[in-house]
Amino acid sequence: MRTRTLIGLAVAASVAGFASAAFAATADDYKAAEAKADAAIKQAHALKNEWTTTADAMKQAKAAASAGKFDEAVKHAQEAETLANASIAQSREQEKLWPDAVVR
Amino acid sequence: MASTIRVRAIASGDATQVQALISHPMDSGFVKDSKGQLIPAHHIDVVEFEHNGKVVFTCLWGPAVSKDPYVKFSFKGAKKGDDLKVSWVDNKGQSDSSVAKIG
Amino acid sequence: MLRKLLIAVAMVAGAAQPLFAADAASDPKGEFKAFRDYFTNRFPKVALDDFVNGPYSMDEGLRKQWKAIDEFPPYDFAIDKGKEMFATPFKNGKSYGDCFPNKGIGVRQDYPQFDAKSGQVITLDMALNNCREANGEKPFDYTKDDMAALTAYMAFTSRGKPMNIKIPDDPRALAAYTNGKRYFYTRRGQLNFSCASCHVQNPGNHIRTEVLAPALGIMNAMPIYRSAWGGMGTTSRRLRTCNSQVRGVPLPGESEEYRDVEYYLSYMANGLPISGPGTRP
Amino acid sequence: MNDFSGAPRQTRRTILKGAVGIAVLGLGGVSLMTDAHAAADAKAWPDKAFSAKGEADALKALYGKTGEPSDKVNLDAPEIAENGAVVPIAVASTLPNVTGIAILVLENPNTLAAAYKIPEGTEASVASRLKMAKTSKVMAVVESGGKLFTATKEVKVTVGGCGG
Repeated sequence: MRTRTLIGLAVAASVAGFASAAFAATADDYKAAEAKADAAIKQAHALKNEWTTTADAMKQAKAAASAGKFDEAVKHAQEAETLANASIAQSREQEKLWPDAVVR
Repeated sequence: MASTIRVRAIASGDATQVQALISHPMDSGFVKDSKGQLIPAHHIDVVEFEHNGKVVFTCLWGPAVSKDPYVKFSFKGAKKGDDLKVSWVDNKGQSDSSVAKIG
Repeated sequence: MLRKLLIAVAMVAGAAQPLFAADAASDPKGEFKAFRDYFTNRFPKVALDDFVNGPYSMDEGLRKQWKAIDEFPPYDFAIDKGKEMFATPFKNGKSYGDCFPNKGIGVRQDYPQFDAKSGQVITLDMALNNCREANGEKPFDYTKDDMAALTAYMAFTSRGKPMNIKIPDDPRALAAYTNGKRYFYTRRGQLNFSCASCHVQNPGNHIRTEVLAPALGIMNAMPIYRSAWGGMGTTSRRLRTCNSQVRGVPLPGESEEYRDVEYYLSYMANGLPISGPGTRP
Repeated sequence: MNDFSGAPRQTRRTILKGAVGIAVLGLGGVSLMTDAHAAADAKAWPDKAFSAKGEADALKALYGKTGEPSDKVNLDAPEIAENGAVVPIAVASTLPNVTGIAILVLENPNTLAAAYKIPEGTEASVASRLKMAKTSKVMAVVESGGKLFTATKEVKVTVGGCGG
C-alpha cells in the first residue's frame, strides 16, 4: 500500500543520520547555525507547514547550547534547518500537486 | 454543582434494568501528566444501588475501570415509580449519591 | 539527503495520482456529486446516512463496541453542561439563544456559513465565541471543555437534521471553499500526508492502530468524546490532532484553514444527518 | 462466605476509627450491605485483592479459592479493542445461586479490574467498561453456590489504556 511505503520512507529519512560536525564547535558556530535554522523555520511557519520534528530538533539544539555542548547544539540546529527546508520544499511541491488529488 | 451520577432505571415486567454513568477521572496511578509527574491513583472504590432499604447491587472498582465509569445490571422486585438510590465513594474519601425514579 | 528523499517521495506521490486536468478552479456542484459517488461506489454496502458514523460504518467489531458505549455515552455529561450553559444568561441578561435563529435549537446543520459582512466562513464554534464577545463575555478556548459542551448540546438538538451548507453567489465564498479544498488535499507534515491520504484514499483501513473514518460526513459527528483524549473535543481539536499525527505543527483553533476545510467537508456532506455529539476511539 | 473484608485496609481503618471499626470488622461483609444508613462505604473495598498480581492471588484474596472453567459463564468482550482506555466487557451466567462476578485482566499491572456483589433477586449479568494496558486474556469469574467458575477470552489492544 502506498501510504505504508510513504511512512516507511519518511521515517527512514528522519532516522537517517545527519552529517555531524566533525570539529569542536564554539558558541559562535552555534549562533550561526541557529540563525540559519531560525530563518528556515520562519519561512516554514509563513507557509503554515512547520514539522513537529523541526521544533523538537530546535529544542534539543537550544538545550545542548545552554549546557555548553556546542558540537551537539550545532548538529541539532543543522538538523532543524534541514527539516525546515524539507517542509518548505514540500509546500512548494504541493502548491502545484494538490489539484491532482481532488476527487472529481 | 450538577450530580456526578446519571441513572436510567426501567421496569419491564418483573425485572428492572439499571444503567448508570458516573463522572469521575478514574486515574489509574500509572499515567504521567505533561510535566512527567505520575498522576496519583484516584478512583471510585465502591458503588451501591439500593431499593426499598435493600442493597440490590454493589460494584467494587479498581483503577482499571474506565474514566466516567458505566455499569448495567438488572434486578427483580421493583416497580415503576419506585426510588433507586445510588451512592459512590472513592479512594480519596469523596462521595456522591443520587435518587432516581424507576421508569 | 533527507530533503532529496522527501522530494522523491513527493514526486512519486504526485506521479501516482490520476492525471486529470489539474487546476484549482472549483465547481462545488460537480465536486459534490463526484465526492459522493466516490464513497458510495467504494463502499456499496454502507448506507449513505451511515457514513456520518465514521469508522463504525466500516468495521463490524468497532461497531459493536460503539453500540455498547452508545447505550449510555460519556458525552451525556457534556450535553447536560451545554444545556445548562445555554439556559444561564450572560451578565447583561442576554443568552446564547439570542444570537441564533430559533434560539439556537436545531440549527447546527446550518453551520459553517459564509458571512458576507466579514467575508469569511463562520463556524458554529466561532459564532458562539462571537456571541460571547458581543455580550461582553470572554471567548472560550476553541478545543475542548466549555466550547465542546455548548456545541455538543447544539448538535444534540439538531440530531438527524440534514446538513445544509450554502455557498452563496459571492467570489469570496467560492474562494473560501477552494481554500478548504486546497487544505484538504495538500500533503503536509514530515509523514507527507494530506487529510485525503487518510480519509479519502484509505477509509476503513488501519493506520498504525486506528480505523480511518471516511471523509464523507466526517463533520456531522462533531464534537466528539474520544477515548484517546479521555474527553470531549471540538472540530478544531480533532484537526489539530490530525496535524500532529502526521508530524505537522497544528494551527491555532478555528484558523482560517480549519474553518475553510470544515466548510468544504460540510458542503460535501449536505443532506447527511447530524449525528453529533459522537464517540470515537 | 465472600471474603470481601479486605483485611489490611480494614486494619488501617480500625486504627483510625477505634472500636467502631472493630465492630464493623466483626460483622463481616454481608452485614455492611444492610447498614442502616446504607451508602457506599469504602470499608467494603478489598484492597488486597485489587493489589494482587496474577489471577491466582487475586482470586484467593477476593474469594479465598480458585476457579474452574465453565461454559455456563458467558464473557462478551471485543476481539480487538477500539481503544484500551474503554473496553466494553459484559459477563452473564446461567449458573444457579450466583453471589458474585469478577473481571480480571491478566496482563494489567493489577489483575483484578472489578468485582460485583450479586444479592438474591439480582440477575447474574453485568456490563461495564474497563481499561486494558495491552493485549491480554480477560477472565470472567462467577461465584455460584460457593464455587468459582471462569471463562477466558483474549482481547487485542493496539492502543493501551494506561498511556497518556
